[in-house]
Amino acid sequence: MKKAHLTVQSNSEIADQIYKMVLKGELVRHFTEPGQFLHLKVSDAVTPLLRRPLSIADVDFAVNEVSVIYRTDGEGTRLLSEKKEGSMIDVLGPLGNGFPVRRIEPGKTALLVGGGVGVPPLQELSKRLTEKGVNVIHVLGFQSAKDVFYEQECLAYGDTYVATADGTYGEKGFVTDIIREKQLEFDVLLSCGPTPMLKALKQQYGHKEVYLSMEERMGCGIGACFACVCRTGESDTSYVKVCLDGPVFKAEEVAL
Amino acid sequence: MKKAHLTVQSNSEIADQIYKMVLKGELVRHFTEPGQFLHLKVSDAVTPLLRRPLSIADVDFAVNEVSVIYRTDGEGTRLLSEKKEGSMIDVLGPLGNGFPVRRIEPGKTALLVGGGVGVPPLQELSKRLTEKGVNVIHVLGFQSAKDVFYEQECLAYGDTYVATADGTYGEKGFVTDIIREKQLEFDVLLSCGPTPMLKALKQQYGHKEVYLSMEERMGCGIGACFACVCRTGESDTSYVKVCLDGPVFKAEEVAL
Amino acid sequence: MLEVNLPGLRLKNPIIPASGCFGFGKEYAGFYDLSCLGGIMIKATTNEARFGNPTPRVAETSAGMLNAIGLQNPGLEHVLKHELPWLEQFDTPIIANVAGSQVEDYKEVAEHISKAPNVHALELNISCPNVKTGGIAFGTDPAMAADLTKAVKEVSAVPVYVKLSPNVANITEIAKAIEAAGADGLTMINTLVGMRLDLKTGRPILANKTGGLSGPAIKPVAIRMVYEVSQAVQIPIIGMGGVQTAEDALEFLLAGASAVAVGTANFVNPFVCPEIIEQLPRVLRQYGFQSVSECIGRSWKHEKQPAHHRA
Amino acid sequence: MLEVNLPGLRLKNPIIPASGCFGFGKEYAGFYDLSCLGGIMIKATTNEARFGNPTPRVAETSAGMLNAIGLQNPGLEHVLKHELPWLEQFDTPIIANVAGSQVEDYKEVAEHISKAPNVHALELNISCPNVKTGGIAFGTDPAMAADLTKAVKEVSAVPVYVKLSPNVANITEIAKAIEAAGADGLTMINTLVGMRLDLKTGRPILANKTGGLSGPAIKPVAIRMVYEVSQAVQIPIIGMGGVQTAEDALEFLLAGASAVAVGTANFVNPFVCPEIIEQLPRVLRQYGFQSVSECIGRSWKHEKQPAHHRA
Ligand SMILES: Cc1cc2nc3c(=O)[nH]c(=O)nc-3n(C[C@H](O)[C@H](O)[C@H](O)COP(=O)(O)OP(=O)(O)OC[C@H]3O[C@@H](n4cnc5c(N)ncnc54)[C@H](O)[C@@H]3O)c2cc1C
Ligand SMILES: Cc1cc2nc3c(=O)[nH]c(=O)nc-3n(C[C@H](O)[C@H](O)[C@H](O)COP(=O)(O)OP(=O)(O)OC[C@H]3O[C@@H](n4cnc5c(N)ncnc54)[C@H](O)[C@@H]3O)c2cc1C
Ligand SMILES: Cc1cc2nc3c(=O)[nH]c(=O)nc-3n(C[C@H](O)[C@H](O)[C@H](O)COP(=O)(O)O)c2cc1C
Ligand SMILES: Cc1cc2nc3c(=O)[nH]c(=O)nc-3n(C[C@H](O)[C@H](O)[C@H](O)COP(=O)(O)O)c2cc1C
Ligand code: FES
Ligand code: FES
Repeated sequence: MKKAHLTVQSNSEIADQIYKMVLKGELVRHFTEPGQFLHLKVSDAVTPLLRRPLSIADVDFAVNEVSVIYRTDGEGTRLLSEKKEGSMIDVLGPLGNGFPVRRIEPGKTALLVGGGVGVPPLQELSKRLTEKGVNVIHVLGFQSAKDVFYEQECLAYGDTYVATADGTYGEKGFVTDIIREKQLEFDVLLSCGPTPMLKALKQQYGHKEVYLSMEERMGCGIGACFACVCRTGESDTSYVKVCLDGPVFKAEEVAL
Repeated sequence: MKKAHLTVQSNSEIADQIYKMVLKGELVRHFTEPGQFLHLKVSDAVTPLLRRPLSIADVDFAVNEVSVIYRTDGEGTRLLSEKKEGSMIDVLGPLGNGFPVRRIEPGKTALLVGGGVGVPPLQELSKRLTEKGVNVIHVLGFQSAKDVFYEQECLAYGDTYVATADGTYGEKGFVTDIIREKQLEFDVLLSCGPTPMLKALKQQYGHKEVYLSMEERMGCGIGACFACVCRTGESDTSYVKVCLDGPVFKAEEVAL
Repeated sequence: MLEVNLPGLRLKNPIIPASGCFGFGKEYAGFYDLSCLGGIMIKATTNEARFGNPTPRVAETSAGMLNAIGLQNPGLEHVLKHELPWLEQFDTPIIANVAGSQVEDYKEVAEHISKAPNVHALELNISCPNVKTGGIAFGTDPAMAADLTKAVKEVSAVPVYVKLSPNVANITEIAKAIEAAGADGLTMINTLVGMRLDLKTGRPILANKTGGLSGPAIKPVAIRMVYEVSQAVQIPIIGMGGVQTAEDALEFLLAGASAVAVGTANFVNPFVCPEIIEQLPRVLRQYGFQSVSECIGRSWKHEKQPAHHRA
Repeated sequence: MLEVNLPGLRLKNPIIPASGCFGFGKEYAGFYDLSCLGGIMIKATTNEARFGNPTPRVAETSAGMLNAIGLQNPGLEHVLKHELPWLEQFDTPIIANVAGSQVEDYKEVAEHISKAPNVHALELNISCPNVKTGGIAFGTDPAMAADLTKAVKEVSAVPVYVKLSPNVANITEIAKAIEAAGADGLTMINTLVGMRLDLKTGRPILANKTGGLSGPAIKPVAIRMVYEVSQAVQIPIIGMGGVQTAEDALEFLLAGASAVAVGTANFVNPFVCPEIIEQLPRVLRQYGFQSVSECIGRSWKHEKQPAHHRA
């Protein structure tokens, strides 16, 4: 957990309103697990005031570079998309606990399920898992053909299925439809994406070993403000913090 | 009175914390009198929210360029000083009524008195007056040697005296000291600078033909908000608006 | 798609420049044809001409500004003789902002100004934070606010809207008192009381010391108040506070406003009102709405699903 | 130059992280040594553990943010057993923020937490806008605020500061009632009640609907209130609301605060408190001051000329 200014190496649109930005700096050395995130100050002005959380998509320790993939949604991500090569960004990170690569044994099969801008962290995850000898299968869900990205990158590591909600690319339907229809077999499921998707996965595969990366609006990003809590279901007052304890949790740790 | 985006042609420091910025665009054609000002939006963000008024220092109709000279004082002017060549600035202007060059007859002698960042509009004024055959004498007041600018430009048009409050350049003292000590003779006095200076000039030379360019905090810059009023002294409720009726007034029109 | 009908006001669109931020229209008429506006809220008028407070009268703050104009205006007679007749050339209803120090002052201005042919509604300014007497005092006490409303309703020839102050602990209480007193509508919010110090002198920047805070900074406070009050009263609300874009205007409509006034943003961009009017149809459609009236109060009308969820 | 002595609090400098914006210090201890801080206002503590409100709990606004955490905290026992002992390693006084639904709750927490060795003062949170019972209800009624203050003073082993709500028409009235009831100091301001709608759903972004507005947007409101209250009471004020820089801190001192708390800015820059502390001496000197104590209330102490005008 460091605060530093990283240099923008590149920043370009890779799908409809989806940008990839590569950042360089010493801070990269502190990265440990795929699924960790960066908390970025997108502007020096007082508006937007808060930082923006973005998952780390890819790390290259050799050159101290990380990439993030983001959708231009509101003002913050729009400002981010305007950053020029060579400019500096105030970054807090790497934050949180990612996917527990260390706990997945070689030879096992991991099903990686990503939805929309939940897909990015799966790239580094795939890389780490395959390096370790884990077999990976990817299921990626998008709204429409124009939103699809990262299919090629995933194919490099293992089987990859793409679903679009409107059927304009790959299979028509949701990621859960694909898993069922293709009868995909796996030992562990790792997923990142919108909450309804995570919920469906937990419901259908909760008896298995499932890890979910959660999203919640954040204040501090470091555990101090209690903005990003998620109930565990244990007791009335028990909770975890997405920013500090997560964003990746075992499915049974979070009440969805 | 137009709103347009002008292009920054250049922007550089010409004295300690004093910048000169040259702007280009069609809007320049609407300029009529030296002493008019531009109302600039220094940033697209909501902070700083309001525009910043800056006097037009110099106009070149041939290439549609105006220059402004400003001191980096607060946040707005600091942001302005960071504008790069080629960037665009949202400008409202030219606003207000300037010095009445048309009313000053050839052969007469005009004393131009500027204090600090009140000096810039005198440049265009000097140019216009001399073009017309009016003799000009300049008296410029600054805090200190490091603040001095525009002496050379003024010398090109007529005698120029510089006073600094701390005596580190030119004569030590205020502009009024110089006018008295050098026994400067003139038919009309035109001045722009801090209110205490304008007040002293009005007090000492109010019986003559004196024009003063006033400064006041502004909201709209176009006469709608009543932020920038100045009493005329005629009645309890009589006033002029600096942005619309001024910024240049005959000394007797404003109660200082 | 943009029309809204309110007591006294047939608005061709819901966008109205806010009082005090548009003078009497003259300056903006130099930029565009004022007939495009839903209506115009003119500068507060008092019975006698007023100079207002000493300068400096404005100061800037984060995402906002402070003003302490102090109700400067040329007085009732001048407004009736010069400003209102000049505005008759435009095809847009005028909402006359009425101010005073005592109930009698309000009554006098209301009675006369409400008879001007192009004045279609009054806006009682009981919320100006920048004058010593009257103004905000009426706006923070439900009983005083109700009495004033009643008195003005008796003499006004047109519907009366009352402008609420946000500087209160319980705005619905005041709103309900004003509704019960017979007001035809509410306008809200006026400015929050604020101050900024000049570090160089150690003193307040404004000569009046305190001023009214407006601009994007106060929008969340305004939205909250419109949301609460619109559920507590039956009369319509013209919402305002920090509107800069068509999206902001939509947010006010969803919160429960029936029309939207734009204040400070006029200073930043003199074309802001026509630009919002131009953008509004696109923005409505983008969020699944076919008309302004359909949006009003959608944030709390839970029985109906937002349009784009129907499909 | 930076020391300030207040009831119960010998502060090595006037900069204190604000309650709810610093947890119980653990996270920020990962960034710097907390001993550099003037003091620490810990997260509101209630007698029982609370989960708080559903998420989303934060939303962004122009130059500000809304929060509706809802006083989530691990409860008195846990704070006494774990959080406060852990904080003992740092050489800085703790100000314990005390909350509850009823007078009895406040008393219970105050009595026990005030006995912890490193708790040097209490901050009574009578201004939380995000809970249904207690909180802000106490903060908008002078009589209730006074009764609560009295009750807590009776049981507290350390000086009691009361945290004021800005959501009132007359803050000096409440401040005076609290002073008369025996409070040792005031802290102000808590957040303004606000709301933001999500245009896509047409609903409030916050699950709690309304939230508390903090950040630079509210600084002018806070400065105005500190300026007014500091002239109306004799007890010291810890000022807050939108502080991001040493200049902002100076503005609060000049307005009449004796120390300054920093809230939201910690989220933007975790190092903001030590950075302000480092900058403060330079900023004081730049504006002609030799010490913090010399600045306090300068904006209204007209009998004395600001230092740099003496010469
Ligand atoms: C741990 C984590 C990892 C994320 N990783 C990615 C990623 O890799 N790629 C990507 O495109 N998006 C990611 N998101 C979502 C991303 O943070 C939001 O899209 C972004 O903050 C929106 O900012 P904005 O200014 O464009 O939108 P606005 O709506 O203008 O933002 C306003 C406020 O709401 C917050 N906010 C809005 N949407 C979200 C959201 N979905 N989740 C959390 N906060 C939100 C913003 O942070 C900001 O504080 C992640 C979120 C979290 C919590
Ligand atoms: C008609 C006119 C012409 C001017 N011409 C020049 C010029 O040619 N060169 C130059 O350097 N300055 C000029 N000024 C002053 C200039 O406008 C201010 O220095 C500038 O607005 C300060 O902005 P800031 O953001 O740096 O300061 P801040 O103090 O951060 O500004 C905060 C607010 O106060 C206003 N403000 C602050 N100081 C002044 C001031 N002295 N006059 C008016 N408003 C102020 C700003 O416009 C802004 O709204 C002129 C002012 C007026 C009214
Ligand atoms: C310079 C200025 C002058 C104002 N004068 C008046 C006025 O005369 N009467 C009135 O009812 N409101 C007045 N207001 C308040 C606005 O009409 C509006 O309620 C407030 O500014 C909030 O809207 P905004 O954030 O869009 O500016 C004034 C506001 C400003 C900024
Ligand atoms: C996320 C968040 C949580 C807060 N929690 C508390 C709290 O528990 N107790 C309290 O008295 N104030 C709480 N506050 C209010 C702050 O202490 C402070 O009064 C307010 O935010 C204004 O200061 P700022 O603008 O510097 O944030 C909270 C504020 C925020 C933003
Ligand atoms: S974002 Fe502050 S605790 Fe998680
Ligand atoms: S600045 Fe608005 S009237 Fe002059």
